[in-house]
Amino acid sequence: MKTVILRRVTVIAEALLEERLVRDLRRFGSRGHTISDVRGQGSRGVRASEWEGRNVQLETIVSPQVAQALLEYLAATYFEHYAVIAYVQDVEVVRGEKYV
Amino acid sequence: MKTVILRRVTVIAEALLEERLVRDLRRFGSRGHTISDVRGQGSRGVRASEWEGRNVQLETIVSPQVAQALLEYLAATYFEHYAVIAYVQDVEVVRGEKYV
Amino acid sequence: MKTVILRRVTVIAEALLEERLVRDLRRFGSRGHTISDVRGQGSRGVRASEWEGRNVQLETIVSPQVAQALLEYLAATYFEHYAVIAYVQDVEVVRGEKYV
Amino acid sequence: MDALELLQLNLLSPMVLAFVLGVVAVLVRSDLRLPEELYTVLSIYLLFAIGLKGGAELSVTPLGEVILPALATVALGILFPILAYGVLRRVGRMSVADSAAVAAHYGSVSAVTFTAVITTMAALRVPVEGFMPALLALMEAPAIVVALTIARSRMPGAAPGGLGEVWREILTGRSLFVLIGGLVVGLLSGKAGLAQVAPFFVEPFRGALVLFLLEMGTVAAARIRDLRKVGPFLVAFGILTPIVFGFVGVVAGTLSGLSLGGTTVMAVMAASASYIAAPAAVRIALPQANPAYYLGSSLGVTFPFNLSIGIPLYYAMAQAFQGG
Amino acid sequence: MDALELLQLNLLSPMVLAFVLGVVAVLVRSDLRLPEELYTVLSIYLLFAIGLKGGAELSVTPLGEVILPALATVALGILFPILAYGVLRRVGRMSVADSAAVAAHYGSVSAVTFTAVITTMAALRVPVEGFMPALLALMEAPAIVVALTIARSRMPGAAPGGLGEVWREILTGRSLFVLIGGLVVGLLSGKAGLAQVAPFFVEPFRGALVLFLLEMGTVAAARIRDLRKVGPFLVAFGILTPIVFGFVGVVAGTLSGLSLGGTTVMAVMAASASYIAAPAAVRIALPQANPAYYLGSSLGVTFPFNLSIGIPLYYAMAQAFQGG
Amino acid sequence: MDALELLQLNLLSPMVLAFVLGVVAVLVRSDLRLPEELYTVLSIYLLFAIGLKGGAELSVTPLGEVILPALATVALGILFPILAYGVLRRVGRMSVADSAAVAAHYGSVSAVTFTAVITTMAALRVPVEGFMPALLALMEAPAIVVALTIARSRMPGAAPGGLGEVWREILTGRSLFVLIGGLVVGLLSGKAGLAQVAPFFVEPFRGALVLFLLEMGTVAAARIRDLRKVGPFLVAFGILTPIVFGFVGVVAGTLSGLSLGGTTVMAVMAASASYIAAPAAVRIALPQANPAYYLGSSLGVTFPFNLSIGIPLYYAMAQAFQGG
Ligand SMILES: Nc1ncnc2c1ncn2[C@@H]1O[C@H](COP(=O)(O)O)[C@@H](O)[C@H]1O
Ligand SMILES: Nc1ncnc2c1ncn2[C@@H]1O[C@H](COP(=O)(O)O)[C@@H](O)[C@H]1O
Ligand SMILES: Nc1ncnc2c1ncn2[C@@H]1O[C@H](COP(=O)(O)O)[C@@H](O)[C@H]1O
Ligand code: NA
Ligand code: NA
Ligand code: NA
Repeated sequence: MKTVILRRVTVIAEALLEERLVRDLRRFGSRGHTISDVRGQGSRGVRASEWEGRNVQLETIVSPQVAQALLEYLAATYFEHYAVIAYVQDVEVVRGEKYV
Repeated sequence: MKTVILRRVTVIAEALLEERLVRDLRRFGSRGHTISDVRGQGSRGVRASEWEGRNVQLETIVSPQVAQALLEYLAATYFEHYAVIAYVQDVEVVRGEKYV
Repeated sequence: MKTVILRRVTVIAEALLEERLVRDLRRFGSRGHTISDVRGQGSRGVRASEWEGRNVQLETIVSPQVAQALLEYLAATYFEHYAVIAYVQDVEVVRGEKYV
Repeated sequence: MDALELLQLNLLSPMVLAFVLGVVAVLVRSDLRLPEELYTVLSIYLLFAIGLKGGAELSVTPLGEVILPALATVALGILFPILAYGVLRRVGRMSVADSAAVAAHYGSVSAVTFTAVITTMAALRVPVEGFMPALLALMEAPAIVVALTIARSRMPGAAPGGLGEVWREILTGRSLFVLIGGLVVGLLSGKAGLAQVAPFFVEPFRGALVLFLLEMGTVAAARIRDLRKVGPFLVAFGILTPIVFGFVGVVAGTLSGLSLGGTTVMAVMAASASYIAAPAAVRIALPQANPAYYLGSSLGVTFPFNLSIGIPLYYAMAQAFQGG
Repeated sequence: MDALELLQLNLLSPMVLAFVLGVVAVLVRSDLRLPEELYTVLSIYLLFAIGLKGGAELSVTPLGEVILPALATVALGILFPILAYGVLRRVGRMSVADSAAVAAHYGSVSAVTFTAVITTMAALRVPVEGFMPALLALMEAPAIVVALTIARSRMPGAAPGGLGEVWREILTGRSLFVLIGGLVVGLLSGKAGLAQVAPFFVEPFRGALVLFLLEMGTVAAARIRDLRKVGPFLVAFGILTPIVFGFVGVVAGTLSGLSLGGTTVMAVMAASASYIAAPAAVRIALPQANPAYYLGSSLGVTFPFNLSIGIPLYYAMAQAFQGG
Repeated sequence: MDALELLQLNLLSPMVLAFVLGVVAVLVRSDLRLPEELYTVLSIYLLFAIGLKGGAELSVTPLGEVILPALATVALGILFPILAYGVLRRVGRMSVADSAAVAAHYGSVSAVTFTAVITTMAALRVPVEGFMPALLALMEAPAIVVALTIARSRMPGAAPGGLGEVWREILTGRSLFVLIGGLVVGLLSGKAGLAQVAPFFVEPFRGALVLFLLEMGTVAAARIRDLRKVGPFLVAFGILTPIVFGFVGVVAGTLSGLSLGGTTVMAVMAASASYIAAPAAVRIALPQANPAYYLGSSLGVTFPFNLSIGIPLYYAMAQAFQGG
């Protein structure tokens, strides 16, 4: 089975930002994403959405270029004021053409 | 601590397929799996389970051989008609013998 | 964008242990974590929390040293009697300093 | 009360208005997201409550009264998918898989539409045979099996699994299981048993239905964007079929001896399209079929039509037919 | 009944006790975790029920009766954030962003506190104008917009998005949408419609509120540790502001012709601080503001104060003022 | 009504039938999955409601009436785990950890079984002392602590943490916390407070219990496959222990002056095995013990036994004993 190596970008953010982040993902060329409801703690003790309980974890599989651009944008836009982290990993996918 | 490198196969699929996919996993030699309820968007705009809301994300840690066989089977069986994606990553586990 | 390579430790455990595991994570130097509710099957057929349904999946991004120490501790403390698995992967993060 | 008054009354009922509110929530992109768990819980609650009441009623009904309506119900459940398949395939020129899939939905029945008509009849103080929930249970499965059998015979090899699996899937599916379960519990524990749980399962019922329809509105609205994919033929099909099937239901109900209320409910069952049992079975057994078609038409067109205009219409039909 | 008796009665009501129980659960680190879904469902239920009743009442109210109180409500919603901003900025020496953020919360209104006072008035058999929920809806948005406008004019370029987005955010936000939706449904379906769903939306209402306040207690308790960050100024602000605003509410209510009950409710609306609509809007439009300040003061100080002491206090004020 | 009629009545009650329906759902692999959130919410609702009623009742009960039954309850809670441990270890030849774990469960009490007998007594119109929920709260903890102390003394070093942590775990555990919380709220707000929330916490109670038992059925059924692992000894133990303990409960209830209803409830408490507080505490404090044993026997054998046959049996015992 021929697999292709792509990048999986994971974003963990306060739930309030979900809709906005999805728009960002699309705009930067992501062709799909998967979201799960999570909870977490980080450096920011308190935030508006905390008492509504949840963070969201967005994952999108994209090309390295898209991953790079996305990460830069997220860092510049959200990292200062919002509870957001993001990281990247390599993944091997089947039928890589549907992601790029 | 001695760790072993194994493969983590992630399958994201419409919730309707959960039971079937679990059976498949077992049949191909997976010794365990973890499922979370997620939601997502991809190339297929609409599907039967969409209005019931959820996808499921199945993860199983298996040997490279099992991962390979599983991926081929999933691609051949589900990719055409169902909303399913699958990918693989390396993971380092402790006490690798319990997974193979 | 400068990224740093760190370690993502994933722990999947019966829900009963959540609070204890979070304390462990902190004690070993994790600066944050993300938890999701999952369900699963493994080698242990039955456990006390099973009928309450859920496992939890904890993820924490830490330095390689912390990851190593954490893994050893978890294996020694929980693997025998509790339904717990743990594994590690590399991740590339932006602004790596907040995790160590 | 004449037909127009009835229509107005129905359109301004809390049920219909809550549904509209749910639709509006999606259209204005409100963040009103009712948790899925509520949807699950309410649908189990409503079906179990319906079953419970039906079962308690059945426990005091002579079997003879039920037999004719039951036969009529099964007959419609076999007839409707065949008719619908023919129209979809011939007139609509849809593929075998898509025709069978849509036919399965329109031959089967929508439990929520059923619940809505029961509530409407109660509000109008029109008595309804207590055993109607048993007929609801009878009507759910046959059409799906018939439609899938048609597909199977026309496209050999294409559909995975046997019909046995389809039957199993439908019978153990949540909606039919809870409904039949409620019927059995009601039958065995009788009216005395029902009385014990009435403050939970009977009295708050209508209000719970309103909350459920609020959520249904958000669900159905998500189907409205399918309408473009669905195309004008299926939209027309989604409005004309319930009218025709509803009329057949009026005739069948009357002939099998049902009262005005029972006949109206039978008509609504005939007119309604499944969107719980059928989609799940079809998606498994006929993955080639496009869900946009069967969900778009049943949930995006026929359900709102029946809820708002259909119910008063079938009632007026039944009045006219039984009066004449 | 004199003020002290009333206070005692209120402190020993199931509502307040359930809230305290929730706080205790967090303090002793009990694993009492009510699912978030319950929180969502109950808040939608309570708001929709409040709206429904208000709408049904509104359907039989002459418009003339509502106009003066409505104008008063909007006036307070514009005045309060300006006052609060001034105090926070001058006296409290807080940053522009934090001052505006807190001002938005205290100018707006807490639907749960509203619900609590409605329930208390009902328990005391004090009649309340049926249209008060409409005023609740009117008071939610203006203060948030005014406060954000102040921030925007003082720190140009710092706040992303336009005011249009803020309005959209507030109007389509869950709480206001459901409240207005309930009002419209109640208005259109009238008292007859309400009667149909009363066993679900009216009678169990107080009990559902008790369960909700149990959960609110756990939520508010999590804010108590913010109090250290919040500092003595904001704690004092969180107690004095509701007293002052509550008194203004008593005056405004009386002058606009409301009854004793209506005036008390108006005072509670004035005194209460938003913690659903405002935080969401502020977090989006003013991310520089520290949530510990606005949530710590509104949820950690003002909400418990109003629930326990405030409601009887404003009632006593209204009695004194209207009696004199 | 004689014992057989009573048994039949009980077996055909909506409660028992709903439980059976849940079991059937698992056996036929229906996709009837009630959300876990519902389980959590309903168990909190039921416990809080039980506590509320008990507390309101307690507020008008002379303390003297409660003391003897309370002492009897604590005595049983200490005696039972010691007895059970002896039998399991000697007769059953189980390991120290497993014996202590199972003993903890059978010495403690099942709140749902308690709820079921309260409901049954109400349906039979047999009056029950209002303070029984207080006894329920008293019986939950001691047995667990006694059993874990036995384990600790027999296997030094093997069990982590101190007994203090176990006490804390039990007292702050959801079930006991909500029950005691409800008692306190009921005690403080009294009968007037209860009346306010009765349409939510009292009247729909039985129906909510039925829904809960539907879910319990699916949970218990999942334990049925444990029965093979559990073996014939534990199955026998799971049936004989409740009969013996139930009889001891009848004696203790009668001697401490309880009425027929109160004695039956006491017997059911004695006979029932915990499966909420005990498993959580045991899993943390005694991880060596095999959950298949303690959950399989308490949830897979004893709970269904008590629900179906036990309750009428203990009632018959109490009648015979008090009549003679
Ligand atoms: N080191 C970490 N590992 C995993 N998740 C983290 C980590 N730090 C932060 N998070 C997640 O990111 C969210 C925001 O983090 P922060 O902005 O640091 O408060 C937290 O609520 C966690 O869910
Ligand atoms: N590029 C992607 N990254 C992450 N998840 C995806 C991606 N594409 C699809 N998915 C997930 O896979 C599901 C099915 O995808 P599809 O078959 O493309 O509709 C979607 O609902 C998403 O949950
Ligand atoms: N091979 C595996 N792949 C993924 N998750 C696993 C695997 N084995 C076990 N798990 C998860 O770890 C939990 C405990 O496993 P166990 O201790 O083997 O019963 C299971 O309930 C699963 O959620
Ligand atoms: Na039909
Ligand atoms: Na205010
Ligand atoms: Na016991």
